[in-house]
Amino acid sequence: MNTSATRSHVADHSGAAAPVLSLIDITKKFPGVVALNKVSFDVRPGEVHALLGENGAGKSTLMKVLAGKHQPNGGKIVLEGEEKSFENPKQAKKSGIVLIHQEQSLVPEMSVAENIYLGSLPLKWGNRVDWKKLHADSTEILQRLKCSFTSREMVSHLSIAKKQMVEIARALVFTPKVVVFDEPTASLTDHEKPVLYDIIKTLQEQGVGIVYISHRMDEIFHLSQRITVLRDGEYNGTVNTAETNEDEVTKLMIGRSLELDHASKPHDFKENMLELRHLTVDGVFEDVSFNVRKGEIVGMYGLVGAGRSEVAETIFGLRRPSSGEILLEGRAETIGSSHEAVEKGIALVPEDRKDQGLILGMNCRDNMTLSALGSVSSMGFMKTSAEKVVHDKYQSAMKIKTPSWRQKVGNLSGGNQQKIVIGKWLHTHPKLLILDEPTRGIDVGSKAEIHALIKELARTGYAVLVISSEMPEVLGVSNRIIAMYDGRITAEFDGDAVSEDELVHAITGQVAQAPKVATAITDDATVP
Amino acid sequence: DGPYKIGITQNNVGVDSYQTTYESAFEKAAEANDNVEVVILDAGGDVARQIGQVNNLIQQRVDAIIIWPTNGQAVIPALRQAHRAGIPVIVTNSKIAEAGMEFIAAFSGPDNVQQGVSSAEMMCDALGGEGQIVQVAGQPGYTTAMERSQGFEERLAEVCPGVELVETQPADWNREKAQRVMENFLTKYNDIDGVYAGDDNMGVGALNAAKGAERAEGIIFIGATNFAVGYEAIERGEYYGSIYQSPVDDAEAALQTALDILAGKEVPKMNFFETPKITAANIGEFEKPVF
Amino acid sequence: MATAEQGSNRVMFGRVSKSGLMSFLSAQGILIFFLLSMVVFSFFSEQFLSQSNVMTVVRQASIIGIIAVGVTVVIIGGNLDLSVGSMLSFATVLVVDLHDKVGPTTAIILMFALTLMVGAINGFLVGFMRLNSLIVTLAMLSAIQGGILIYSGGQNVDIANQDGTWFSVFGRGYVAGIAVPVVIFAVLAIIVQIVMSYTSYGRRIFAVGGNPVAAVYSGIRKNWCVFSTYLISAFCVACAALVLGSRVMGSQNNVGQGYELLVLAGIILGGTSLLGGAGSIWKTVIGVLILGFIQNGLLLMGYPYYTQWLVTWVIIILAVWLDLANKRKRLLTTHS
Amino acid sequence: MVNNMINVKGFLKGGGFVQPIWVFVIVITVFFSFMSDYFLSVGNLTNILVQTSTIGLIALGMTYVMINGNIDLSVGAILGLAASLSVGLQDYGLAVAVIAALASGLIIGAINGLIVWKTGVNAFIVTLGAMIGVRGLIFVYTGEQSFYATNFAFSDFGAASIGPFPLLAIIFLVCALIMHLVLKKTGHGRNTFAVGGNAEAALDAGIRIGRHMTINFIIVGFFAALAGVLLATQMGAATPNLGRDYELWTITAVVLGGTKLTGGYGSITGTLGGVLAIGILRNGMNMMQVPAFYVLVILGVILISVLVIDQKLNVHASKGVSI
Ligand SMILES: Nc1ncnc2c1ncn2[C@@H]1O[C@H](COP(=O)(O)OP(=O)(O)OP(=O)(O)O)[C@@H](O)[C@H]1O
Ligand SMILES: Nc1ncnc2c1ncn2[C@@H]1O[C@H](COP(=O)(O)OP(=O)(O)OP(=O)(O)O)[C@@H](O)[C@H]1O
Ligand SMILES: O[C@@H]1[C@@H](O)[C@H](O)OC[C@H]1O
Ligand SMILES: [Mg+2]
Ligand SMILES: [Mg+2]
Repeated sequence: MNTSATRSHVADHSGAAAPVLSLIDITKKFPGVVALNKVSFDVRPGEVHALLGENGAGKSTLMKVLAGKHQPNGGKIVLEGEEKSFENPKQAKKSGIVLIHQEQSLVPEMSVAENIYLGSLPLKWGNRVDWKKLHADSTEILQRLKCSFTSREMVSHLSIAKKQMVEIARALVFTPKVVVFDEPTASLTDHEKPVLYDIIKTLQEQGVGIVYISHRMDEIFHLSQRITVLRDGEYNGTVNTAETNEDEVTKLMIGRSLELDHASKPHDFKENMLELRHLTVDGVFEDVSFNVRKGEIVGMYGLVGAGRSEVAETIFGLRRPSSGEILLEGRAETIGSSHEAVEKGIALVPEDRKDQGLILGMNCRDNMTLSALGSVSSMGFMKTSAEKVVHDKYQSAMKIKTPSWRQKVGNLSGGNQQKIVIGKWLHTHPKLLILDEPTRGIDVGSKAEIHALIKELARTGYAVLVISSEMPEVLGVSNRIIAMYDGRITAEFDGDAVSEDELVHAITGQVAQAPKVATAITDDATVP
Repeated sequence: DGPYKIGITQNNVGVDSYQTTYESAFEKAAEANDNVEVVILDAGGDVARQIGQVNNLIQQRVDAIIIWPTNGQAVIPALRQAHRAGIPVIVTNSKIAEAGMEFIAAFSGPDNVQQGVSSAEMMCDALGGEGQIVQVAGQPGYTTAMERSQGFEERLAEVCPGVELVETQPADWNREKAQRVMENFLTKYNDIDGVYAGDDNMGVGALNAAKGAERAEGIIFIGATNFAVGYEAIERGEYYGSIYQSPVDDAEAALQTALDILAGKEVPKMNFFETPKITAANIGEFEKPVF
Repeated sequence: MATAEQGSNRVMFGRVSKSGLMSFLSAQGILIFFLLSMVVFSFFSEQFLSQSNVMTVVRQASIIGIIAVGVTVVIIGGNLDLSVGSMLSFATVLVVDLHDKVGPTTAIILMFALTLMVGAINGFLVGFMRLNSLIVTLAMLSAIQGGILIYSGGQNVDIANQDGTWFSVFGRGYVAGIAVPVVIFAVLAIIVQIVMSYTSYGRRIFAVGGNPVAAVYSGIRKNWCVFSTYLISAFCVACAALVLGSRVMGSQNNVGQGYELLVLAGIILGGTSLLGGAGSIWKTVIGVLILGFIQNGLLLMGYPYYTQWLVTWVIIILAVWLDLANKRKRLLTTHS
Repeated sequence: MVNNMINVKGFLKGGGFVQPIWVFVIVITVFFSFMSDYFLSVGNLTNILVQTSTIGLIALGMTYVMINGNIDLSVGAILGLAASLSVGLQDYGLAVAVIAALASGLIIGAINGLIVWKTGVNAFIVTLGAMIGVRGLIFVYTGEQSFYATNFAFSDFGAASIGPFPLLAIIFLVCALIMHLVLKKTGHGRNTFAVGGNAEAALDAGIRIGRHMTINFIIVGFFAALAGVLLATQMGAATPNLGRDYELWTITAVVLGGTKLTGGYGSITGTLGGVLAIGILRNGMNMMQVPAFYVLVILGVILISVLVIDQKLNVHASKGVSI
């Protein structure tokens, strides 16, 4: 590791102000894991300091230590020259540190305003909530964030992206000293991102120090002044953004360059695996028709709320179609339950790993085999050794970072959790693999690996449907791209011939009625 | 000059056969009499609910209220209200505390203290004045249970100072609980000569336990409220004796007392019906109980 | 390396670690308590540890234990079953009443069939209708109790010829010197423990209790799983009714009243959380036995029966505390 | 603005729709008034209010605890203890007895809350233990005896009225209003939702969730004790078994009122509907002289039906996958 080379804080010669916050030699241990080993990190006022690292590198943990959620086993926190120790989140918050969580932490059955001011509701005469002030202040914040919803809306009614905006709105309640964004864009679409960037800019102008965690290089290079890389719980260097490039940063993160394999999309398509004909679920999506062939990767692109997940859930037997047909390998099928779907060779990597993908209290091995228990049992009895083989296979294939198969999945980092979900579904050896936001929260290295994996699977004959809100991802892996807007398919494109502009138009409903560069949706689509 | 509307709130129908048989006997007796219309309620063993029921009956302005108290003390204020509303109250089966007597028109039922006394006398006879016994009591806090225990314990000390009551445990009128209690007694005491049970349902439970431990031979079992199972056990010679108490008599007496009061007859405050001793010696004189 | 410590810093992730029996025991605060209370009681009462007393306690605990085995499965699956008390009354009254009418074999078959049917209703309402199990089984508690009373007309039921029927074997018989109720309890506990830990069925139940949504997204037929846990619970209740009916050779309509709470107390004492997705049968067995021994120990010491409740309270609090302190300590030691 | 929570419409509505339980209450009221002449009499209606006030008072506190994501099974036992103390200690003066009784509820509530807070053990477990233990405590204190208030002033209080309105009913309704306002309008009330809706988020936001939970356990303990004292005034006596099963009926009422057992959602208005529903059903069936055995079955069936109806109504509200 080349720590010593970069440790001499590169940015010093820029003559910037003294840091508003310094973390010095922070160590944090969990059972079986040293999540952070003497990590140092600082932020200057008005600076965006990006924190990078592979999944499980310790980014979230470091920020949780800062925010008083975890107690470090060693090291110190210095805020504006003063050493601090935060025993709980409240103390950290009081000192001006705001953490926007990676995993959303909202109260569903409360209004947007109450969520924004959670823990600091304006009160008058003793304990009475000052509703007027609450809503006025919240409305102002929402306006700054250009949010379309009101402060009185119930959070449980909001889409995941809107929820993320609420989460972000919390940072604007006080004028904080340091704001930490932990993968704020993981569930935002390109639509909402500019608003977030504006907010960050405003905060910067106010002299707030900003820590920005993300796996998206474009964002990091767009926003940050400095980049610090963590690797396996250790500090691995800080660079000035202006003086580096993606490749260099990636090397710092994963120790090598990424080999990008743009060229190697599959191209050997066979007969139809899946075909939807005028599929409709009343009030959710309408008249959805498309097909996925064996050996083909079809991308589904759209804004959050467009109804893509719902289409996937319907194929997977979780919703009843109101009308229309689902054909598998040319036969019309009714898929009454997820169980039937699995039996018919369909796999769905769901978009919400915590709620839908994993049993957080169970260990890695048990999660991994859960969808294919038949393959690791005989006559109903589990073959534990076979299970371990399965676990180890996917752990090494996907480089899942876990101290042991016994580790509770809930204790893994977000990205590693996601890998478990993917592994679990690969192990069912499906004929049709549906991936809903497969790389949400996954680091660049792993992302490239997953993309390569998807292509490899298609090449071996899998039919793959990838739902994603990330344009580079859709463009990078898909043979064909289906654009969805407001519950309808608006266009279908050739994955290699479409432009970004065309895609953006299609998913915002601005497309001309007839799809422009579409491969015709034919009933027998064996044309390569 | 009827027809009279009489409301009854019972203790806990269905908890054992005695109470259930009482209810059907009461219904039958009321049906047989054209002059009465009855409102039959059941408190399910819950005092608070019974008080609510008394209030409801007052609300409906029934002519008389018969109550089988779930508790001899807690119901008194409710009875006081009935009394104030001018509705005569007849307490059946189980007595209420002294303080409530002024609010009721009459009590009708067995004399449970006397029953305890009779059982003590039988025990004394059976043991020949010498021995070590245990008691399986009825539901704690329930007047009938307390009176039987009280009658038994006091009389035993008088007539049989040589018999020692080593321990009492409640079994809530429940045969299975009685069986468990007795099993524990049997492991705890190597020497048990007699068992007094608050009713036969529990007595037979105790007998079961003793039979299971193969110690039934040497033990005298005495119960109260002769149930069919107790009657048969006396016939077989496994059970020494009990008290014959008919729920039918109990129910009919209660209704009759109420009717007498409504008819303006002079009725004594305490109306006890006969509850004789029953043992192998006189069992022929009694019919086997239907419950 | 973040994960390098596996060898030197041995920690328990799953059930048992390699560090041996001691750490295994220390993880089981409840077991310590069990042993401790045994010692205290035997100090105060000489009979306490006598063979006959221990046998009596275990025999008495088996009815609760048999039911608790089934309820534990329901709880692991993420639900509750409060109707077991009423169901026990129902099954016992049925089997006893039918015994003289149709003979023991048919009576037993009918009783199992009808009890399983009640379990199926519970399972249908909770599993397929997705109603809240606490309220459903509470409502069923009431409805079943009413059902029995209507069936029996509120009368006690009895078996006339107690000594002349092989039905007596379930409650009063012995196999190789061990009481049949205990044998049934043990066999059920072992079978169900094996099913829960070593079969794919058990794995599914844990998954469903741990995260029902994810279980469905994993292709598990959640509704069937939940449904089946209520069948298991009903089956256990039917077994318990066999023992109870045979032991008493008669039944009152409310014979099972309050059993649901004793069963829960036993399960909780054993340390199974009520949140679902975790728990084990053997913990339940220990919990039920502790409950039985406390009750018995106090009785032998001559305390009135209700002091047992007070002691149970204190023990539950202390036991969970100890268990927790233990876990915390294990966490702390790995930090330094 | 100020009064919109007191007007009838606001009372019936929870978040913009009429709460299903109130529809049910109205339906059964109409039904019973056709079936029995006495049902709609003022006397009977006030009777219903008085009779529901016991469970009703506890349910007010229980609503808070359940919105908090907890549960309290010890309320029936607390009620029994408070009732016994309020009668048993009257030799030391009525005030002492009542204060001691209420204090017992506060203390046990605090113990429950502190244990849940400090050990993190599931409230179901902690309070089930307390339920068993406190019942034991009652028996130890009373020696299995019932207590009886020699002073009829005590029971006269329970029977007193202000105009045509029974005092107990008024106390209950006033408490309901206060609890409604506190839940809707105060920081504590709102944080109760936050803690139950997402404890981790609440913690991160700096809400001291342990303290809130403990306060709510104390509140429910207090209300259980108050219900016990008032029940004792109704009876002029107390029995050691008083309040058995009340926890279950209370929880049922609260759930019928729409409060989620998982926490984060619920209302006092719904709870009021829930307790009334149960009270009206019991009373109406008494009036119709439904045999006791059948009452049990009918209650069970109705409970389940209400759950089913409630679910059907809610399914339409959400577009999500039904799991
Ligand atoms: N509560 C916990 N208990 C045990 N281990 C934990 C816990 N929280 C985090 N870890 C471990 O600490 C390490 C660092 O996790 P962290 O969440 O900080 O990673 P990250 O850099 O944020 O990754 P990602 O990009 O996937 O979010 C991981 O190995 C993770 O498994
Ligand atoms: N405007 C909205 N108001 C209320 N609920 C919404 C709204 N938009 C979406 N939802 C709900 O939020 C959830 C998330 O949206 P959904 O996942 O369907 O979008 P999607 O097209 O699948 O996008 P993605 O997969 O990127 O999240 C869905 O259950 C949807 O019904
Ligand atoms: O069996 C009991 C009977 O003896 C008593 O008279 O009333 C209550 C009954 O349960
Ligand atoms: Mg992270
Ligand atoms: Mg989606």
